[in-house]
Amino acid sequence: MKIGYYPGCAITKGATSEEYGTSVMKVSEVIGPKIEEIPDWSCCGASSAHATNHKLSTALSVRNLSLAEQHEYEEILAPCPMCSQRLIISQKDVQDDDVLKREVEDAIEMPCGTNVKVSNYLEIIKNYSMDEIKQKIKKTAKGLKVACYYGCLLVRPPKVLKFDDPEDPQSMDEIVRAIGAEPIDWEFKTNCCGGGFTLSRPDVVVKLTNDILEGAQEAGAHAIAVACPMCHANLDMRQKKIEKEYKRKYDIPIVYISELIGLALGLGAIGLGLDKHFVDTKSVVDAYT
Amino acid sequence: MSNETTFEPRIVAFLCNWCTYAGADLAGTGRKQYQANVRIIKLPCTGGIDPLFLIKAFERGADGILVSGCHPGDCHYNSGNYHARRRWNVFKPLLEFCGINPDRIQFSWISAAEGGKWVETINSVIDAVRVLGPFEGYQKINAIGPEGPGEGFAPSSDTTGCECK
Amino acid sequence: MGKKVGVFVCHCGTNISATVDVEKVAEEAKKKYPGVSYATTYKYMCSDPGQKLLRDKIKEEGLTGVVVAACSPKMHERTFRNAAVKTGLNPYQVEVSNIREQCSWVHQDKAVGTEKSIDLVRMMTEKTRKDTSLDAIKVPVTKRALVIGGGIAGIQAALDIADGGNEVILVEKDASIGGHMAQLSETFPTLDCSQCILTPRMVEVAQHENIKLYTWSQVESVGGYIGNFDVKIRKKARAVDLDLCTGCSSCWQVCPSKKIKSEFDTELGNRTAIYIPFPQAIPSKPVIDKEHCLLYRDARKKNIPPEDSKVCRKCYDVCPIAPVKAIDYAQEDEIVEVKVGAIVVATGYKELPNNVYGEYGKGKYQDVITGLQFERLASASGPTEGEIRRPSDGKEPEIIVFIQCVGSRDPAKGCSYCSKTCCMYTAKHAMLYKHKVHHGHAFVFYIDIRCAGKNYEEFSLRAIEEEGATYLRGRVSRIYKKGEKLIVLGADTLTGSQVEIEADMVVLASAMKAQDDAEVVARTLSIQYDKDRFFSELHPKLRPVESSNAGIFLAGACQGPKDIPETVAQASGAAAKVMALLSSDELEREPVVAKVDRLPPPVFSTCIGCFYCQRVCPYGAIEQEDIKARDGSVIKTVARVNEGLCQGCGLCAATCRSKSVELAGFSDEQVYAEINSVEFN
Amino acid sequence: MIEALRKKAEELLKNKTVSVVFGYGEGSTPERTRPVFITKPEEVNKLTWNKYCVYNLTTYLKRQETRKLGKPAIVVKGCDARTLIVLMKESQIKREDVYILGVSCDGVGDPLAEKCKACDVHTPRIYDDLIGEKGENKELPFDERYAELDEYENLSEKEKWEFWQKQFEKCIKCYACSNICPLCFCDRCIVEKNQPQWIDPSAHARGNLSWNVTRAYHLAGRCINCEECQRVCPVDIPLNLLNKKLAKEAEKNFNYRPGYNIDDELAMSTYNEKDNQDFVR
Repeated sequence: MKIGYYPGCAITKGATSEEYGTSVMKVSEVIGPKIEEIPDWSCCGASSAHATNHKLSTALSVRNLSLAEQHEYEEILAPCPMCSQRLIISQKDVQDDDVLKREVEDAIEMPCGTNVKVSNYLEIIKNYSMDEIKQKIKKTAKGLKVACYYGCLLVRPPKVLKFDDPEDPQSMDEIVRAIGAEPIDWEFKTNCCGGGFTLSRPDVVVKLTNDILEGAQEAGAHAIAVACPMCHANLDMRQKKIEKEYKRKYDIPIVYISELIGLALGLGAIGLGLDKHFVDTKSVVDAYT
Repeated sequence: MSNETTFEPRIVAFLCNWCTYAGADLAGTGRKQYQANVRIIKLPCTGGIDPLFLIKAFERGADGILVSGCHPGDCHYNSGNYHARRRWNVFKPLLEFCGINPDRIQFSWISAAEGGKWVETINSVIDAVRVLGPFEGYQKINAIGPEGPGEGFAPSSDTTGCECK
Repeated sequence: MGKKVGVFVCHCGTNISATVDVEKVAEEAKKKYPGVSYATTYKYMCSDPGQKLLRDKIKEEGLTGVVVAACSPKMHERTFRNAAVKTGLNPYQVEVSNIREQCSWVHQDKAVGTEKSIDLVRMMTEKTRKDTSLDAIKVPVTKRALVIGGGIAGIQAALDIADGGNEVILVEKDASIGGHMAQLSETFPTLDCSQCILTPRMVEVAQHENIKLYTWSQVESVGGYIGNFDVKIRKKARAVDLDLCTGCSSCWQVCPSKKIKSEFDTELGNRTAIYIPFPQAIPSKPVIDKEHCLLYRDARKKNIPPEDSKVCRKCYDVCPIAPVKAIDYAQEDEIVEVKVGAIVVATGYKELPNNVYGEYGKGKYQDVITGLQFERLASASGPTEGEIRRPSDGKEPEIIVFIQCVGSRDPAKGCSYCSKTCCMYTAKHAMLYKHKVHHGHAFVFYIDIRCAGKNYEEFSLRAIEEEGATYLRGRVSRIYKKGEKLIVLGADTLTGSQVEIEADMVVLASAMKAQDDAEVVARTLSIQYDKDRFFSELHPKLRPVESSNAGIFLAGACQGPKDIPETVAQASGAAAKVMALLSSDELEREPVVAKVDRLPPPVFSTCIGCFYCQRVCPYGAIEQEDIKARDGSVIKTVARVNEGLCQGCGLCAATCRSKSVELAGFSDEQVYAEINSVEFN
Repeated sequence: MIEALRKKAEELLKNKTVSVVFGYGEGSTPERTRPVFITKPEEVNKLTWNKYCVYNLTTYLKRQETRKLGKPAIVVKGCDARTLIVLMKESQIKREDVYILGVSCDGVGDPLAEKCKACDVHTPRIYDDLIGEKGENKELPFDERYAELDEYENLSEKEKWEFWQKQFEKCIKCYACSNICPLCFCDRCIVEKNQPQWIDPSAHARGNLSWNVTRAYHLAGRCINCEECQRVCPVDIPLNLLNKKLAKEAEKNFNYRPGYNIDDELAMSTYNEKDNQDFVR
């Protein structure tokens, strides 16, 4: 089976979170499944588009689904949860609304891609690669306490996404356990990081991210694992500012789950992009033996 | 038979006493308007509806039939509608196999509280049959009988055998 | 001789005549329908003069059948039939054609309505021509009632019926009667102590000469029908002989298993393995919890009879009864068979457990408790002797948050309904809390405050105005633990702001749900239940205590969420119904029952004895009958309907391939005539 | 096999286990067989067994004339044995009142009967004695067993109607179909009921649809597709197509095959709360 890879604007080459994309690609080369970038993909219609024009954002999103179906992909991996959520919701919207479907088809000049399955990164790893991880693991991060932070987009809205338990998701915890690290039980797995307000209301973001960092630290986390470029940016990039504002030292590395897997597979830290983070990730890299 | 200009479908509805008949009453109490093309026959339970009743209704000129009773689990007699559902599960495909359009014989669960659903359902059955047109096939066979065209009402003594009273 | 049918078309004021030309309907009937010898219209057929007209014309015209074209038969079929009886006409020769609910009210066009009415009246006339006279079936009544469930509903019903001079059998599945009400601290809106008002009634039950009490028992099966139910009750082995035991308490004092979570104390307190649920239990005699008792555990492990285990026999040893001890490890379940004439179902409700909401911690926070748990905390007989203390560390909570509608009004959690009692008990909780923790602060999150009831509104206002509880209109989105505190995140929709409260304890006003085994009970009793598994009343307004199965009545929260006053009222209502039923020696039932044909020899019956009818009958009303020759040899075995059991659904008739079974009132001839006369205009 | 059959029959008659043996005998030509009812041990040589034994002898269990002969031993193929199971479930015979001489069968008819094409009861599933080798009854896939229907199910609605009308028009209401059917055992058939007369019994097209549809429906969840109705129909109406269609629906919807397992509840006398209701509004 071929899986189409949809990087989206945040993690594609040269983008702010390209280390997520890079590490996803590198990990997939080792443990599969085989992924191929969907040719000519476009914006998923997130952020400005879906806030201002429903039809436009739906058309943008569905265009990618249609492209994927044209290239005969049965499943799409969209590692950025903003993208996977937009793709899934748009697909449902056109499935449920014939009028919208026709309008979108007029706009994109293709039949709507209503059949292709859209998966986030955790889903792909869980469904295809858990055994591979166990077989190909080279190093384990024994003793590394990881707070798995899912954020809001991976599991919500649960009625549409139907992925994991929206109040207490476990899929990332399972992956962390598979690479020999220790997922901790903590309270903020699905709390909001303030994503949407990152530019308009940084004060809100700072408060919300502080709650998350504080929760992780109190639960004894050595690192926070994420699967979302937005979460990563807010927790990693703003950590210094938060520390200053709340007069509290965190110094908690924020790492992508794909980077954690990569390290376990013996891939180089720099190749995985662990040098590109604001908070030093050395402690995480060193935890692998 | 059918009027050349406008065809008005003739629907016979077999309703259970406890749910759908009461639901149809509720539609009335709420003055919910619907098309008048239906004649209702009340029976205690859908479980008591013999497929012969439906065949007879077609013989007597019905263009479509609706059978409706309590939702599963709500049967006044506990399991009547479950048994009925079994029957229709084989009887409906049999009629379809013989070339009767599925829209001419329809089933629904309508509770005593669902006056609105009764109106929607009966209207849509009538509309569906209106699209299909008169059940000419059956009317043709009826016309072959020795008593001439089977259409219309004949005093019951002619058709129910001898009246030994 | 053919039947002489009279047709009476009702105007119903203008309800019918406005959209149906009633005169024309009557005219058509008279002119065209075979067998119609008289037809007329009248303004109000159901009125006294209307009924008189009916009676007079039956006599004058010598009518042998009647069709009244009027409102739904559900309204006045009985009225017209009763009127006919007075003239000597059999009531089942009277039929109602529904031209109001199913014609005049739903079709505007007068021409259309008139045509349809003509058809409807004709169909009913044809049916009437095939009507046969039927006699009501008389069945004797067993003057004894069964009450299932020993909560306040069951207690009230049992006492009322017993006071009326009838025998009552009260069955309770737990070791003591009392139900949820025994667990409550104080009751709204008067704040009187729940146990203080309940326990005297419990004692009354125990001492009433007309009441036979079976605790630790369950109804196993119910057969029969109104007036004559056959009930099997399973008395579960309690390992204690109730006749010998005096309830001296020696055994539970010596029991070494002391750390078993008490169900009565909502797991906030402990009990022993041999125990009475609470001090005022009725009967005040213990039961052994075989799950936890060391002896039974040992016996299970070694696969030996419990009486052979030697692990711990402290309760037996200490039992002062002689010569035979009251403790009997070998006791087995016993099945008791009783006959009763009526049944009251009062099986109560279940509280939604606190592990349903992920956002409230899914039950992992000890200090997030349910309303019922708070009742135990606030109860003087509870695990904290009435002091409000946190389950986790025993500290007094200084900030407490109450959340209403947890489960209720939330279709996502399976309860779309309002649990009705929570607004009131939350107000009560806030008050009790303030009475006990003077410096504390109570917050209440609510969607709406629904306190409709006598003195209820005043009561809830008291919580706000006098006791100073802070009511916030909004939902709580999240509870999480931070150190020793519970952080409660919510919305205050009146100010449009986010609220974050550092609370010490959270109380969830959890929904009242149907009992887990409600479906099983419903099936055992052959009664209906609704989408939420609460038992259905026969009519939501006019028959609120009758179930769908005649002779079985409903009381209390098994029919839907209710508070105590409502429960007691319904229980007394059910009791009144039971007493009315038991007051007569014989019952009359609608003769709408099935009958298998019988013919002269050599056929005897067209029934061939395939017994499909027996298999489909929901009531076990079909029996096998051997038709025997003179020498006693069986000629054929055929079906026979037990009229007492038959409820008249007609399943058998529709299943019978040779149509050897017919349903009286809906006979083959009648249905045929009705279908055969469908004629559209 | 014939020898074994005759020997067994002789033994049963001699030791009075049964008073009659229902079996197949030589017909007027080699391609024909006819039913024989043997009551004397010395007559067992009349019994035969060959590929022309297409009939389902269980139909004689319902007839007064043959019932009078006393407890029978009956020769049944695997398919016929399924009828026996249905008859037992429907209280028409008791297990102890019939001695079952099962024959293993590779198919009958020349050319091979339609019913044998997807046979998965070469060895009867119930018998007292088995004549012939015990073979394996490999269950065939659902689609294969009902493949005969595909052609007709794929017709358009209009074609279906016309096809069946053409067939039913031929019906002369001779009731051979119900007379031969071992499961049409009512003392009074519904078509004989005249108060009221649900089905017009006279030999003209009116009422033919009612009759043929009702006959088939009354066999729903019961018919084991022995094809006897179709075989005896003097005007060649493919009656078994209707029966088979119902068998298919019963198996698809209720996972039930009549006469297959004696412990199965009769399909049309029971229900499952999860029965299909896609067609219900």
